[in-house]
Amino acid sequence: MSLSAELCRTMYKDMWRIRLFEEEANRQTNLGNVMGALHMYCGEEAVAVGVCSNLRKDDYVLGTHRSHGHCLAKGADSRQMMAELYGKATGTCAGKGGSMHIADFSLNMLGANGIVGAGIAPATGAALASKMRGTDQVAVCFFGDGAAARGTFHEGIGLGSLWKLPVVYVCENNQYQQWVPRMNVAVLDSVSDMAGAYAIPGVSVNGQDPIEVYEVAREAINRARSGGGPTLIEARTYRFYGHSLGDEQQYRTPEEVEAWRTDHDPIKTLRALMADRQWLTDQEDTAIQDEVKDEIANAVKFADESPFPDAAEVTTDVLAPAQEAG
Amino acid sequence: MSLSAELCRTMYKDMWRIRLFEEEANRQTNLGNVMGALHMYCGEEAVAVGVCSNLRKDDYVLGTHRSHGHCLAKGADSRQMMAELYGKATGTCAGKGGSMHIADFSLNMLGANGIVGAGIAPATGAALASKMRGTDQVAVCFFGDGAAARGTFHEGIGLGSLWKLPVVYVCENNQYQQWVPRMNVAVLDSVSDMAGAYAIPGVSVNGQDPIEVYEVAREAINRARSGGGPTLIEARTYRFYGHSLGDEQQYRTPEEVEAWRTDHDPIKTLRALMADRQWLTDQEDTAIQDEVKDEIANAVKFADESPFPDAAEVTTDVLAPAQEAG
Amino acid sequence: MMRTITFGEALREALHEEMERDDTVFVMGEDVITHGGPYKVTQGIAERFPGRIFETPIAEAGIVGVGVGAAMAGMHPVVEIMYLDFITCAMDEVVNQAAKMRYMTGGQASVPMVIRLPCGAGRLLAAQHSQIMESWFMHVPGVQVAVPSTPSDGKGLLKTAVRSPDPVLFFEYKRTYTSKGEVPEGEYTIPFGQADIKRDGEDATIVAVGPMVQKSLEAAVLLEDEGYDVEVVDPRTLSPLDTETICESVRRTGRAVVCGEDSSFAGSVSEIAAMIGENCFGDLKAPVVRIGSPHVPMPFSAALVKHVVPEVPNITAAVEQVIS
Amino acid sequence: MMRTITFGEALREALHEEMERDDTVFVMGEDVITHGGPYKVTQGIAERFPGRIFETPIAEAGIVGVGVGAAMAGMHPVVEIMYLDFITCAMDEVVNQAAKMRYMTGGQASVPMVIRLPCGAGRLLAAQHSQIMESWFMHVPGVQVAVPSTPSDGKGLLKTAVRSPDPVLFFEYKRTYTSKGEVPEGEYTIPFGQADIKRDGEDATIVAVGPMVQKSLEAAVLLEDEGYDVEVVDPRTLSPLDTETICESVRRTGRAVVCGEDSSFAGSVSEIAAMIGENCFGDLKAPVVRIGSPHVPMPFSAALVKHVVPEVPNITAAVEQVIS
Ligand SMILES: Cc1ncc(C[n+]2csc(CCOP(=O)(O)OP(=O)(O)O)c2C)c(N)n1
Ligand SMILES: Cc1ncc(C[n+]2csc(CCOP(=O)(O)OP(=O)(O)O)c2C)c(N)n1
Ligand SMILES: [Mg+2]
Ligand SMILES: [Mg+2]
Repeated sequence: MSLSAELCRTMYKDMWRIRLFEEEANRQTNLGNVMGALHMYCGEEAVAVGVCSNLRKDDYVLGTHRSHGHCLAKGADSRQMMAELYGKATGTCAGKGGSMHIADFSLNMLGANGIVGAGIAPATGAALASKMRGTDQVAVCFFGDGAAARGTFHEGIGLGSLWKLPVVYVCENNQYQQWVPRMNVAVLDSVSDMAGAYAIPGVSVNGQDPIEVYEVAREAINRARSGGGPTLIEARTYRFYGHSLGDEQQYRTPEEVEAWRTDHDPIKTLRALMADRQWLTDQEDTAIQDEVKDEIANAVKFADESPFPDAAEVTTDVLAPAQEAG
Repeated sequence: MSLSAELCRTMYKDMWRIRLFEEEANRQTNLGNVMGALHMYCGEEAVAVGVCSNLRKDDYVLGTHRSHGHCLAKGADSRQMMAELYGKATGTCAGKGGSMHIADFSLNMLGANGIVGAGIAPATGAALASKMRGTDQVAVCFFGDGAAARGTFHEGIGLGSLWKLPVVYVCENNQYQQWVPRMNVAVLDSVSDMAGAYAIPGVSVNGQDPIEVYEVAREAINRARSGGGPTLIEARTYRFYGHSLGDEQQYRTPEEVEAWRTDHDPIKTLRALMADRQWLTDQEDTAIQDEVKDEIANAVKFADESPFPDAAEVTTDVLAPAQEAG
Repeated sequence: MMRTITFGEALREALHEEMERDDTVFVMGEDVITHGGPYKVTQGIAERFPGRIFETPIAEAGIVGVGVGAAMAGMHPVVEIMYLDFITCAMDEVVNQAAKMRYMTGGQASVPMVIRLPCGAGRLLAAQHSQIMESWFMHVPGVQVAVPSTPSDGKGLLKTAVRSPDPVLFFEYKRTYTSKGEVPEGEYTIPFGQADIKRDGEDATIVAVGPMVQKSLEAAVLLEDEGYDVEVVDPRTLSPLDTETICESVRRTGRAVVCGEDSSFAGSVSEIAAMIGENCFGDLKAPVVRIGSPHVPMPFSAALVKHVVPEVPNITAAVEQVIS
Repeated sequence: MMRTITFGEALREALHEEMERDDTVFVMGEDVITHGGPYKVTQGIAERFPGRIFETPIAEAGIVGVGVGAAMAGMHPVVEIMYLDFITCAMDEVVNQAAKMRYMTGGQASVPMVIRLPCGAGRLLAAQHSQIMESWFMHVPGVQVAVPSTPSDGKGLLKTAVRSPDPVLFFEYKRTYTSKGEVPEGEYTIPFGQADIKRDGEDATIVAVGPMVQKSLEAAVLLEDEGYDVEVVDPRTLSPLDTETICESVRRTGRAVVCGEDSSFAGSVSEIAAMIGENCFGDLKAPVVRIGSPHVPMPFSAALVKHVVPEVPNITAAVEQVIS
């Protein structure tokens, strides 16, 4: 799919879905309805949306602790997701996973992950499955800049490169690792500069521009699908909120955050481009936002009205139900 | 210390010490006196000797499963080492460690290691200790080409680089990883090409030439000692024996081994250089070899005559003896 | 008469049969092609099933992680970790990923992966190449722990493991590879969670794990001479654990010795002993005694090792203790 | 009256005192400077001891490995693993390196490293951020396992841990950080392997681990109303384990309940229960009962979590069971 009004509108809407879903989840956290840690993706929407707009439904996605965006961009149902954040029985994971473990296997979204860097090798494994079956599915793994220091980055990408698997490694370099500025604990500014150690292409992209992300990802995904092996993409991005809710953010100034919100909001960027090309009237814009607002209101209603899981669910799903031999 | 007849003689002798120690250990394995796995270093002597000739006694060395050479080059006593291989109470590790765990803390040889890649972070830690104390000790970590795939390589070197520690990472690329040719399971031929991912200097050197190794190591060790941070050295080398004793070596031809023994024996290389510069007469050569033979005969005698550890030793050295509180 | 093959051969046969049966089954590990792994269990697979065996670099976390992903995507990886000790390099992948994926996703994920773990004392490989650690994995909900003690159990349990929709840690005691026994040809499986009474007896129950089964049978013969008729129960899987069969036996005999090769402190035998104490209290005529290694790393010297690995006399002594 | 501070503050004080006392002590971990770690235990160290605290990238294996090397080279690292769950990324470093180094080198190596492990249920962080796993490390010879239950034990045990010549896994239950208690100012240490009788009683012994100590004390008060006088024993370190104090108590009361927050299957309570069964058989008037979580990953939903973490009623019920 090359760049078109339709594609842009879809991407634009998906970014809004992520933005409003999370802002609502944030509000519901303050109301005490959503519990646990909430890692806000707001600000980084262009990465998930730009990448996932290139994916087929049967392509695989693996995420991180900050994966609401990855899930929604892959097509996950915001009602089930919100219910999951509420810990309700109707959640994507029946209330057992929560924000850090949202998954939707019907979309081959194989899960967010609470362990930094833990999705890289499994994404490589999903790509191996695709290659063995000859189905030309691609696996995409999202991970933070913090994950690039972990051994799993090295071992996972090493195996993906060795076997030339259809996998794309997408590092969301938002310049912070929990409460530490990345450059306090890293030597290379750009994570894509590590690609050479694995003899795969590495490319850095402006993660605040959905079109740039889309195009870079398209090339990498096409290469992967056609047997050309993995790519390491670094998307330079920024999170508008703290690491998780409650973060006092002493490690950065409000001015810095404000500047990013003003000048590098991916939603604004795409709106400007679309307006420029006359692909989005004000009316259309309002209509899209209204649709999304409805969707999110619906999600909250669904979550609100859903039941909590039954106590008996504590012991289900540990192993498959009919654990039978032969 | 710059290149001199004396230095060359010491290196020459040390290489012979390693060669004859191991050939004897091999023999004693066949006789049933040495037990367990014996990973022969023969063929790679120039690496240990070339590097360690630059080290002070208080510099740290950490090794691998193939570390007889590292220990002897750092100055370990061949008698105690042979006794260790016999499992005797007088061994470097009182018979508790064996070939894969030889250590001599009086020389700051902090141990061979049975886990591939497991010495890299600890060497980095020893370097951190040196830096914190301001003692300008350098830590050297030897590891095989196989270790370069492990996460510990990535995490360990990453930390050494981040904190600019006085550590030198020496990869002995002998082109095999147990029973697999390296290039069956790796994408980069040269391990030193990975240095860029850590923003440290990487250099590849002919590991069969003790002088080349010596000079490359000298530069790296000097840089480390003077605050310039780590270096990744790859020494291209070859093992003359199988992975461990009993290896049938179906993965390579006898001709390949023979060619390396004939054309790339580091002992021959150094002898030729010394002969060329008239630094070694035939008589001197014979004298050195005789001295070493005596040393090894002595080591065997010592090991033979030493007692086995007492049954009570099973439970000592698990924790320090007087585990007392405050 | 049934043919007799080694434990290693039985495992190899199971793998071949399962790969024949289901083409999503594949093998991954270090040196699994060039050498068939250190114990040659994967020998012949590269020739017979090309493209379904992957020889890896030394990257245990990567290997197990790739296994998790492939399994979630519908394949059935059989991963070989060269020695159990190296699974320490992949514990997040086993414990936080493979084990918990089904639960965390509310039942969506299935991780049908077998991790083969050569373990225990071998030919004097010392502290980093001799561990067992069954109890670690028993303690992890979401994984299963199989510990075959004979060639026929090896084959049947491995086939069940490969077919399981959930991860299995498959313990292969190194010293068992060359042991021989009768093994049926062709198809059979052994259900998980079903202990096997390897010998009937009335006077005491020995619950024996892995290689201690054989040693317990030997001890039982010696104890016969003293007039003791001892039952030997082999749990075969430690998780799930067949508490019923164990308890039924102990209630009958009133006396129990639990033996494992691993250190007993917080070891697999501790769970079994505690469980027996909890469930059979009224029937116990003596304390439940545990047999295992002392709580020390494995030493190198043969002179020390012989005092570490539990042997037949340790078992006979324990049985005498609980009976007298 | 003695001042009252929180568990977290007590640990912080211990760290400051130890760093003051010995300049080879240093701190390493993720976010330990900018935030003082997730529970602010390392707050103030960067200011007071500059150059002796290292904030790391996310690289647990590297961090613990660096700690091993620094310790072998004579330093005393105190490593913070942000959540216990992430120690799975550094198990080789703990188990094959730190733990075995002294033994493998025949006593040459000393690895005086403390690994601090925030653990257990917190604010609904689900399966990968709520684990405990004490029994894993009990099962590893060469490491020590400390589990303080009160602020004053926290301070005294942490000071002992820092001075130990051998590695210590220091378990800090997250929900304990804000609990308050009287803590002596200045110097004192608590020896490892010395259980503390937190409450005397005659009718039954509760052996309680970590946060279960407080819950057991609450249970004991409730049980008073039923006329039961219950003793509460806090082992304080699980390895070494003070079997004497535990057994002395159980022999006296004849009844034992062993409680931990972790899953009891192959958990720390299993070792303690098996040990009691082995040593106190003749004095036991009822089976030793274990209390712990069910054998499941930690779910996310509060509606489920409340059925997982053991609470006071579970303890009172168990005590009633062993007494009646
Ligand atoms: C192995 C591991 N170590 C530490 C953590 C705790 N932790 C959670 S998120 C995070 C920071 C991650 O930074 P980055 O990868 O850049 O992702 P971001 O949060 O910036 O999206 C840390 C340290 C973890 N979850 N897993
Ligand atoms: C983590 C780990 N995985 C696997 C092994 C088994 N093993 C021991 S040596 C070896 C090959 C090592 O190759 P390399 O690092 O190149 O060293 P070399 O033997 O060639 O000197 C392997 C796979 C191990 N000891 N540790
Ligand atoms: Mg980040
Ligand atoms: Mg090699």
